[in-house]
Amino acid sequence: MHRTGELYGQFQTLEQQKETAALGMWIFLVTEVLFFGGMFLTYTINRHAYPAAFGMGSNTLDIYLGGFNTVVLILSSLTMAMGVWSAQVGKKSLVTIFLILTLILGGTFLGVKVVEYKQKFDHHLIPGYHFDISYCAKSPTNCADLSPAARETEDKQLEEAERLDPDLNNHAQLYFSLYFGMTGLHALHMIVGAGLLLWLLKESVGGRFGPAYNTPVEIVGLYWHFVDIVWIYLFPLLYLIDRKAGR
Amino acid sequence: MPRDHYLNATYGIRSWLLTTDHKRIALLYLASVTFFFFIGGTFASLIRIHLLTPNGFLVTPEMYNRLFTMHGVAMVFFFLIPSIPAVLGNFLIPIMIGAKDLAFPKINLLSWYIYLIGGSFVLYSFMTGGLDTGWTFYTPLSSVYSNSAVTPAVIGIFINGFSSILTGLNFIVTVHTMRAPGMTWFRLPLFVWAHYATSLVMILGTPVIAITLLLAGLERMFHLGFFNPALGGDPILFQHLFWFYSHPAVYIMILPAMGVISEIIPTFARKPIFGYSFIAGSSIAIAVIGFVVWAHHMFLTGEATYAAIAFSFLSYVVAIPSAIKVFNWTSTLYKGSISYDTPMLYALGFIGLFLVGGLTGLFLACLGLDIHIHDTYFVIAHFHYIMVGGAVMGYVGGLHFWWPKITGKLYPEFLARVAAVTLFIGFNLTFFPQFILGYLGMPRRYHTYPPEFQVLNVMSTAGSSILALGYFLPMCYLVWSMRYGKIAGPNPWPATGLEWKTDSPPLTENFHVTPQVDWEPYDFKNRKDLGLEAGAPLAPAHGDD
Amino acid sequence: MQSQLPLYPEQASNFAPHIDALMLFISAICLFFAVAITATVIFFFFKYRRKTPGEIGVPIHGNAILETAWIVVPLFLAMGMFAWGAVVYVDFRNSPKDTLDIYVIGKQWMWKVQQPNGLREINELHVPIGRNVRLVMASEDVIHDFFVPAFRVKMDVVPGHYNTMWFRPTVAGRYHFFCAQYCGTNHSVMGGWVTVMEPSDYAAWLSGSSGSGENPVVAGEKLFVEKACSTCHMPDGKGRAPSMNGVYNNKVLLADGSTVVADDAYIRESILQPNAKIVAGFQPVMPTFQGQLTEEQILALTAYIKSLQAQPVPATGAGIAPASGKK
Amino acid sequence: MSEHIVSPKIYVGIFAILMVGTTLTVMAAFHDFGAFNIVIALGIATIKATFVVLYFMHARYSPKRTHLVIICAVFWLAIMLALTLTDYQERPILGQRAAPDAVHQLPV
Repeated sequence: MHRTGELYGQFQTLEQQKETAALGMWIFLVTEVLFFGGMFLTYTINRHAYPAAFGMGSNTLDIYLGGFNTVVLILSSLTMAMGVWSAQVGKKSLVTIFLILTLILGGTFLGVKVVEYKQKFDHHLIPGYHFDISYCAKSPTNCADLSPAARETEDKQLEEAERLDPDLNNHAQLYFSLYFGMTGLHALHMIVGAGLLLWLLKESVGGRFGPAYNTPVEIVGLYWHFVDIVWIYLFPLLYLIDRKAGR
Repeated sequence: MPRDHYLNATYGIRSWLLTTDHKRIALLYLASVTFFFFIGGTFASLIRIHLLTPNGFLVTPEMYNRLFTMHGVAMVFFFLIPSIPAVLGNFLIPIMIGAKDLAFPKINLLSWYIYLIGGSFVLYSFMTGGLDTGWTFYTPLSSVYSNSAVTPAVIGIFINGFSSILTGLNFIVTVHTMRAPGMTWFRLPLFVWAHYATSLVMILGTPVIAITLLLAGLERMFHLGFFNPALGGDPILFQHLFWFYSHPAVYIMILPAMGVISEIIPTFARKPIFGYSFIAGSSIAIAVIGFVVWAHHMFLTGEATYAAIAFSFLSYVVAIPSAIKVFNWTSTLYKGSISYDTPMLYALGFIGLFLVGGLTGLFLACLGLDIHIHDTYFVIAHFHYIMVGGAVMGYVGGLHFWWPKITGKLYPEFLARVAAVTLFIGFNLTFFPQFILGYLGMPRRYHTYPPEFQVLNVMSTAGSSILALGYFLPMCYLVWSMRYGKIAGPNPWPATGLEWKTDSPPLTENFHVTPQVDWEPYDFKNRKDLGLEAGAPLAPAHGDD
Repeated sequence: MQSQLPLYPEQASNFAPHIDALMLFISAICLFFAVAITATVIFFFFKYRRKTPGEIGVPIHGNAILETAWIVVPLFLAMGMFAWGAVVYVDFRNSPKDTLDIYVIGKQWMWKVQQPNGLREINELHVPIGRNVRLVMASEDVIHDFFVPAFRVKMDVVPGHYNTMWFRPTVAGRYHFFCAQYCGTNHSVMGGWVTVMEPSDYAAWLSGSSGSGENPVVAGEKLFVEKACSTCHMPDGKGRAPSMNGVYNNKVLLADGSTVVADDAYIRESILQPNAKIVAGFQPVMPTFQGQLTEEQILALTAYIKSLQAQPVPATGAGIAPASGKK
Repeated sequence: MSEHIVSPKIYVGIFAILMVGTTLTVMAAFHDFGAFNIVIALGIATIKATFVVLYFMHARYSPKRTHLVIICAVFWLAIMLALTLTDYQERPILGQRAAPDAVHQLPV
């Protein structure tokens, strides 16, 4: 296909091209909704069946890190939206700055995620043959990163959950399978988004995006906000299942 | 033949493998789905030969289970789903709406590569241990108990899903934003309507099968428990997720074929299609209602009775739009000027076979009757009538109909008619006995069977050899015609669509100038440019200008 | 091999005539439409064949009345099929009260059957004519499906759940049964024979060969003591757990105020996940028996508890709910 | 489609709303509302998501077609969740699954 300036050959006008690209991204996001939807369904049914195991599993997550990440991601959505605005009004250097900010915030999110994953790995909470929900209770020395107070509450919860759910280990494993499945898939989307941001950044440094042509910024923005929305649901569903006793 | 067209625009293997021309991508797809069709077809022949005797003389049970599983996987995911949309749809939709290409040509090419990668994984699984879970991958058999190469197959189908999603996405966006001036929604060919509906199913359903198979694959690889009751999971949940896609996927296969038939019938009856808006609307209705019937595959899993009743009811509702189409096609023939060209033979064959397939769907949707015929050969016969009798007849018929447009050459008419009739007869001989087998109680996926079922099985195998011939024949003469066929000219039938207003084969840009549409679809009466008038001598239809 | 080609299998249960009638009803409607449409297509095909090369058809665009007709009429017919089918299905899914319960366990690739008196069969099932037989089915591995074509019944056998199905045999004879849900390598040989006998023959057969298997009630009673259930579930209701007397198929009042019927599934759950539903007035002290009992042992315990149905119910500490709920 | 430019003030306002929503979610999670904890959490999440879609993603200023696409996504997700759950209302999963007879025994 030949290409004149920013217009691809199959289109008649830039307007048509932009509309088409936006519609394409929206429809792609629909498929993403259903993609995550399958996991949400699995989550719903299992959480309903095994409330104790899910509450117990959820309480092992660090609510501060989760909350921090929520703020970071929403902030990155704001900077992304500001990036789009800067392109629309023609402040080309601002575009670059906002894209860099978004990228940094996205990177922060992923970094925190790595810290969280690492801790779960150390605590034998990665689903598979070595999964053991009572690992920390059994060998506290290996979970030295938990404060004694935190460990004590965890042990108490574990005891209670085991009383309520005799097959706790398997059911907690289901929770963690879903936790890693859902957050992992979300993180994968973040990584893809970060890649797209890098590409935007490269183009933006070249001064490509302005009032006349900003479709890519807008499209990547849509994607980035969608990833944000997924997290808006994941945070309460995974971190806040059973915090009501003030845990 | 025109001097410049998409086939000779550029040369060399690179110009094909890196093309973004929707027509060339369609041909790439044509080659690859044909490849999978022959793989799947070979498995099918082996299955039928094996079932000649009750005691299973040809292959071991392990091998037999692999044969029917791989037949299903190759045919469903790598032939039927991409066949009409990715070949004919890809080739025709931009031309039919007067566009230069699809909205996202590079994504179109990407979808073909994704298909190839997915296909390679599946072929790898076939060659390294095969696959013996049934194409439905029911857990915990697939995720825990099977000893075959499930993981690569699941990965392959997961990857292939994205090919389907991207194709659907491309079509929907294209239909929305790329239509030529004057091409309003209700001037769109019904083929485009059908593909629009198909694309809806593709984008809304495919992600769910992708995530489901991903979960099943992860479960198998890492000893997780989503669907394994021993670890607290629920095998029935897998079936819900699986059929949420796989039932609508049936409509991915049949809707495009219905679109093809809706093009062929008015062309060869030379009159407007009866009830255009009803046919268009019923395509959308099928796509939407098709999403709320999936649990009729699960009536006997211990499904909640109320849920079963609701799903049975909805399954009957989804039969109505299909009935509308059949009635409208039949009525289109009334007072037509019907010719006996090959595509028309396929279209009429389609109506007959789809009728049987659709009506036997009513048996299976019936809760009481499903108790007996569920998971028997009745089901096999039913869905082969839809899939092979419907979708494949539509595909082969469509290939004949647009072959002159794709290649610029005509196929040998007589041989083609012989092949069409052979297919029809062979098909009925193969699959009709299976309805009776099913009602007699022969369960599906059986390597051996009680001797009282032998007569019908022999009939079925005999029919399948005729059927095989019916597929082999077009394969030969179509390839032959690419070189030796008569020159077709832009509009050999003649037909009314925009695709017939351009050269055969078309230019890379499809049209010399952007077309302006000022006629209604399937209107023969007011289209002087077609050169048709009662009594007037016709420009030679199969001419060689 | 049969000399002639039958179109349907023998009718040997109460469901068979119903389902065959349903089949005929739907077939008749479908045949009518199939023939009518095919005949019309063929008639038009020849009647309106192209006479001159340039001829075009009469431009008819549609007809609203016709369209309405062929939406409404098939819809009504379809609703007829749906309604009749639903009636048969609901009947099939809800077994009558006094059934002869036979336990069926599917595993790759055989069927284990246990008669009420404990007699075990493999890939064989004996049932008497005229009794409502209920199969209580469990799987030890993957999903199977118990299918008796002559009875026109089948039901998936799903691991982790009980599925039940019922039928009333009507004609003596031997009939095939199959596994209808693909279950792996030897799926096609996972079947056997159902023998339908006169009730007197059935009784004789049961007693004649009952020495070979232990009566599940006896086995259950033994287990009840062996696994120390009897130390808490004392018959007089004075133990730490409710008495089992009369509890089977009765309502049980739970700690959260709701009631539940103590059927096979509830008993199974209470053994495997004792704390999922706590009976009102008791502490959740029972350990789980998950993994410690085979499916057969659970069935035996259930049979034993069932046998206590007629035992006197103690005034306090009973498992069954008092006539008026306390809450 | 004439481009509508959303002012940064609105963006910052939306951000503030999202922050308030997040805080409310966390606070609500530490109180016992019984079955309503999950309803509140999802309710707030949905409100937040709606703001993101409408303003950050400019859906409010987009053509009707975009609205249709969004409605489709929500609708199909609802179909999948709701219709699957109809099956689970009567039959809890796994070990807890009641026998089919339970249909008659459900409290009406």
